[in-house]
Amino acid sequence: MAKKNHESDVSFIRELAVLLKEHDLTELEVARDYGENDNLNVRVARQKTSLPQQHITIPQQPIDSSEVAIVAQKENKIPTDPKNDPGTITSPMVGTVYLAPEPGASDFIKVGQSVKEGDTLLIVEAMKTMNQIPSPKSGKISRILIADGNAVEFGTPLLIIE
Amino acid sequence: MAKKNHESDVSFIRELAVLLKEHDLTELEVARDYGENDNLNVRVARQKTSLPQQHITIPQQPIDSSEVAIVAQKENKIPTDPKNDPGTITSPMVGTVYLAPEPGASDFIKVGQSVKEGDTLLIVEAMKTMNQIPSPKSGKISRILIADGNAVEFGTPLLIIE
Amino acid sequence: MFKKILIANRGEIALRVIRACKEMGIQTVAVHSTADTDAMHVRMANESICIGPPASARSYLSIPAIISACEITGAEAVHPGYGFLSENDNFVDILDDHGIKFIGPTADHIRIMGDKITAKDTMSKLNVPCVPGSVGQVVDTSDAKKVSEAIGYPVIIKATAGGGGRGMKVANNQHELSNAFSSARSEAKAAFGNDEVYIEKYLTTPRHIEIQVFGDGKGNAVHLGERDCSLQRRHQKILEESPGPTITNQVREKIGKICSDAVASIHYAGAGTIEFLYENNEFYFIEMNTRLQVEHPVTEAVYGVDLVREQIRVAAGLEMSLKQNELKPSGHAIEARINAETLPNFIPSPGTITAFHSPGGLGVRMDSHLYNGYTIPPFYDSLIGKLIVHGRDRTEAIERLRRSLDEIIIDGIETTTELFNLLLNEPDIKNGDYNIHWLEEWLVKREE
Amino acid sequence: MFKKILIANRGEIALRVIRACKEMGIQTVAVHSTADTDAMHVRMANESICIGPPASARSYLSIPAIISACEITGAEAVHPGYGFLSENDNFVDILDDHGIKFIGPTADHIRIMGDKITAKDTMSKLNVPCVPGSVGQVVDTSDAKKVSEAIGYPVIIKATAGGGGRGMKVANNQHELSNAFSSARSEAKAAFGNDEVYIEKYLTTPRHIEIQVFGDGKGNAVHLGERDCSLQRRHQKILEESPGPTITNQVREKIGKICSDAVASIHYAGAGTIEFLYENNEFYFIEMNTRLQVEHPVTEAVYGVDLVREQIRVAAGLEMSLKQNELKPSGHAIEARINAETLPNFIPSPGTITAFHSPGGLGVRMDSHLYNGYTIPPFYDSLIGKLIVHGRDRTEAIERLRRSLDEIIIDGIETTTELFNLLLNEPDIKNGDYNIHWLEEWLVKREE
Repeated sequence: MAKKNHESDVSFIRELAVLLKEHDLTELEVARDYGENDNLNVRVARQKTSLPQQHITIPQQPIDSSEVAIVAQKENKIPTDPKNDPGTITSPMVGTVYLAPEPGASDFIKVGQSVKEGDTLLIVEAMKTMNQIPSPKSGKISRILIADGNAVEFGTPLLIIE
Repeated sequence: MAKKNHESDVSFIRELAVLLKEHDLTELEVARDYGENDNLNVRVARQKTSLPQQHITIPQQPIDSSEVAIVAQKENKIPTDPKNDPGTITSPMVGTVYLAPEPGASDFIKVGQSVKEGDTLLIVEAMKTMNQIPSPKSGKISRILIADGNAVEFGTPLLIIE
Repeated sequence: MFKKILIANRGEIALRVIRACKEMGIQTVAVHSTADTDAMHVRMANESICIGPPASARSYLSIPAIISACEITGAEAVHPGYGFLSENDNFVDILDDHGIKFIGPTADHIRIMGDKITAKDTMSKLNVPCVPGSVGQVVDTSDAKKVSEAIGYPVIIKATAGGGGRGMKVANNQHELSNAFSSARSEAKAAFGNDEVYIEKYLTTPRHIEIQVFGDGKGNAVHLGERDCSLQRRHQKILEESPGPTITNQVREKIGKICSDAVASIHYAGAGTIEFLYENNEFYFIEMNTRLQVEHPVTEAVYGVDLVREQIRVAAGLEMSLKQNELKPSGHAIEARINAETLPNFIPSPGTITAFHSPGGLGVRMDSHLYNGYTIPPFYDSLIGKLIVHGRDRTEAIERLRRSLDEIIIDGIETTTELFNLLLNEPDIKNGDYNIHWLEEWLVKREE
Repeated sequence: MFKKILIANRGEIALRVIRACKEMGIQTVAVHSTADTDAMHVRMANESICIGPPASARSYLSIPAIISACEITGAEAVHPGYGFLSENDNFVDILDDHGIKFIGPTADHIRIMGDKITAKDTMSKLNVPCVPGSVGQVVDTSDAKKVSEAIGYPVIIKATAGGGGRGMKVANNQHELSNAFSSARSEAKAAFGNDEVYIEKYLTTPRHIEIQVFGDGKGNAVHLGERDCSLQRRHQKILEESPGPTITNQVREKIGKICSDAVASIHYAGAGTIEFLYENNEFYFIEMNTRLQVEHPVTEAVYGVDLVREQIRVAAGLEMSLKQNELKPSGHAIEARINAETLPNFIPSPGTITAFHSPGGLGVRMDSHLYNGYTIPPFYDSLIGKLIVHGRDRTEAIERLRRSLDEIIIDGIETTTELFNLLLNEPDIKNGDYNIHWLEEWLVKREE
């Protein structure tokens, strides 16, 4: 009985250790009651080490052009992190995004719309050149993550195709 | 029964130790209640290290005088760490140790000898002054940690009285 | 040249001296208290000796412990840094008795300059301009009134044995005098066990200007211009610069020559600083510090010299390598003293450094004994680093200070780094328009 | 003055430029690849833009990406640093087309100096001493023999389009010539797709001496003395110093004036370096680098100037603040390039920095983008820091380099720091007695 407990305890703790490492945590505290009143208390801590991003002073000057808002503040503009979504289409270049082929025209795509591989999704303007961005796959547009006229970096999530 | 528990406990702890090392942890705390209300408390910690001692280059030049060997290398000269022994008498000053009242005389103390509080144990010479170091308590000399003529720092362990 | 020097100090100045010794091929001995076992100066020295418990009185101020450490390591000379035993004439006498060289002036020079009245008398005879005041101590109120009327109000009553602002009282007019006089005396008695006081003209908005001098002990001396150290809080300097924003070349040459002539004529040896109050284009001698100053790197930057190397050279009997006609100030330097203190009240903040990153690049010098993981003990001075910048002119130096302050990372404790960011945004600081009261007034204003 | 500058580079040089911009009150835009998201230049800039994947060709060398980054951030000027697009005339043309200022010389000057034959012709006409050699390319063996006999053996055959040592062959005499000639051609063809070669006198034990010049683009130029960069491994400089150990004031003034006159007469704008081989007191032009050099801090230390600030000033149309009669060298400076490489074979050692501690104190400048916890990506140059020391003379600089090398802590990766400790113990290095072959010969000797 004790032996068996040990084994399962050790394997439980091992999993905690793996969690700790995987998620770069510094501390994990678990209180587990087995039996009638199952009870689990967990404390998870993660300590910033050495030189965390926020310690370097980046004097974020107010950026005057609304175009570049995304550059500095993209985390704030995007509701949840789309980087992990497998359907996310990212910008293949630095530039300015246009959702429509020309001013006044209707957008290439809308949320909920189905697209086929090769369909133009939007335009990224770079060096005065309008680069049509084709859909890499067929599917349905589930989210559009940028607004018309936004500046985008290489790798900025543009939209999600399910 | 107790014996058996010990064995399994030791193996449990050994496994924890392995876990600690494997996963680069710095702390692991487990409280395990067996019985009716099985209970397991675990705290796992992993600390990033910054600038460990050994990384600062201390160019240890060979020290020419044998007198000062203890200054730089005391760890090597003392068999086990006497700092933790409650009976250790440490040097109250920087200076040179003499075990005998004068050259050619016999030493104040020997290993195995009993001393009374206030008995002179040895002399520390500082600024040409011979400072007789009295025993702070009565007991038996169990170890002498320095040799005649050794240089000592403040706090250098001199001898152990049991 | 010495083969081995013992550094009777800790912190950044011990590190400063060790660096100079390493560059000169001299072996170093660090002494330390039990609280400083892991300190940087201990790590950087060739040898180290624990000399006592944390309390300075029983370690860094313990003359027997330090002499004894010299004897067992065979150190031929002692560099005292600043503070601790650096201006202790008794220490110098004892070192002399033991045949160990003190890297600094003679015990006599320390004694003369350590007594405020003797110092002023000496300087006055050497043509150094002094604050008008009483000749020697003032014993009673009627005497005090006579003196005060002669030199003109406001006046300040100071303890002969004083320092650090204790035992000092200002009287703006005759009516305030007798109260000020008696309270200065009783404060002096309480603080120093000595109620001797003297009276001086009180300057209302002076700057603190000090002249760096250096003598070879044989009758030759040079000056290395001035430092403006007017930004002070409770008589503690916070930021120093050279050249002084209001000092012209002509003024510098004149007062500089007075100072170097004075120390030359008394055969002063080594580095010294003659401190003045400066108001309405007049200098008034305050005191002479017979040692290296905290802010010496400002002068080193502007004059391109190594003052510690020079101290060691002269102490070893070599010729002074500084020549007045080769000492030309170049550009502008500023030092910001970074303390382990919590703003706004400057409460000491000892603790463990969880992250440390030094600023770098052109014109930036960082003198600090910090390292990642170091624990600042609570027993000593809160100075943890000096950031010294040098630029071609004052504006460039200010901008360089600003950008390098931005680069510093000291985590785990509170520091005064942010204070300098605030100061550099003040028009008065940008314009160099400040005096010895400016910082305290500014701090009060900020609290309101 | 520019309000915002984009830095089209990474690593220590991007940081160097950002520091200068901050000191001038100019906003900065960092560009970076996905591998450099956590890089110091990204953290220190006011804004940052990810311009592409790790491969330089698609990020730091991608002209469309960088132009586009300028457009969306509104950067008015681009500082190219060194390497990458710093000597790409096409990039400069495109920036011109987009109304963005390139902080550097004109596209034409880059083009002229980028082609070895045109560069030599140009310099030769401007009285800059050149290596005797063929007039233009040499097409066949008989032509090669004629040229070689005229200038005297040994000779070297080089690819017109070459660089980095490829397509270079030495012939010590007539018998070796035809083999060397044909193998140089085929190597040139393979390496550069162009088999044009030319022939020059081969110097056996020259030093690499380069002259720092600076022009205002309007016909004025100055020189800032020389750097001796003879310590090279595979044409990569390892340690640079100024003044050159063998260069007298007279020699400096003479070659300096030739160089500043040359760049003045072509209306060169900004920083440039004219590289020479130096043997038997004669200079032989190698090439002109139309950009900031890695080793520029050595010159900054000796002349007390900020070359990056000056580049930005001149690019913005301001007057050059450097004046020849005010540029006096002072003291001696040495730079040690610290690479993330494993000795003895200089194999790149990327990885995560587990501890980083910068050296400090008097006369020490550290230019490094490292920080504690930073991961050096494997995609780029292995230069991770430059340690520059300045002393009153060469001996002081060497001792300062030695002690500051001791203070550096870079853990988690292998670095070349130890190499310099070994070098500083070599009598030849102490005496300044080395040439461009010294280091490679020394490395071979050590392996035996």
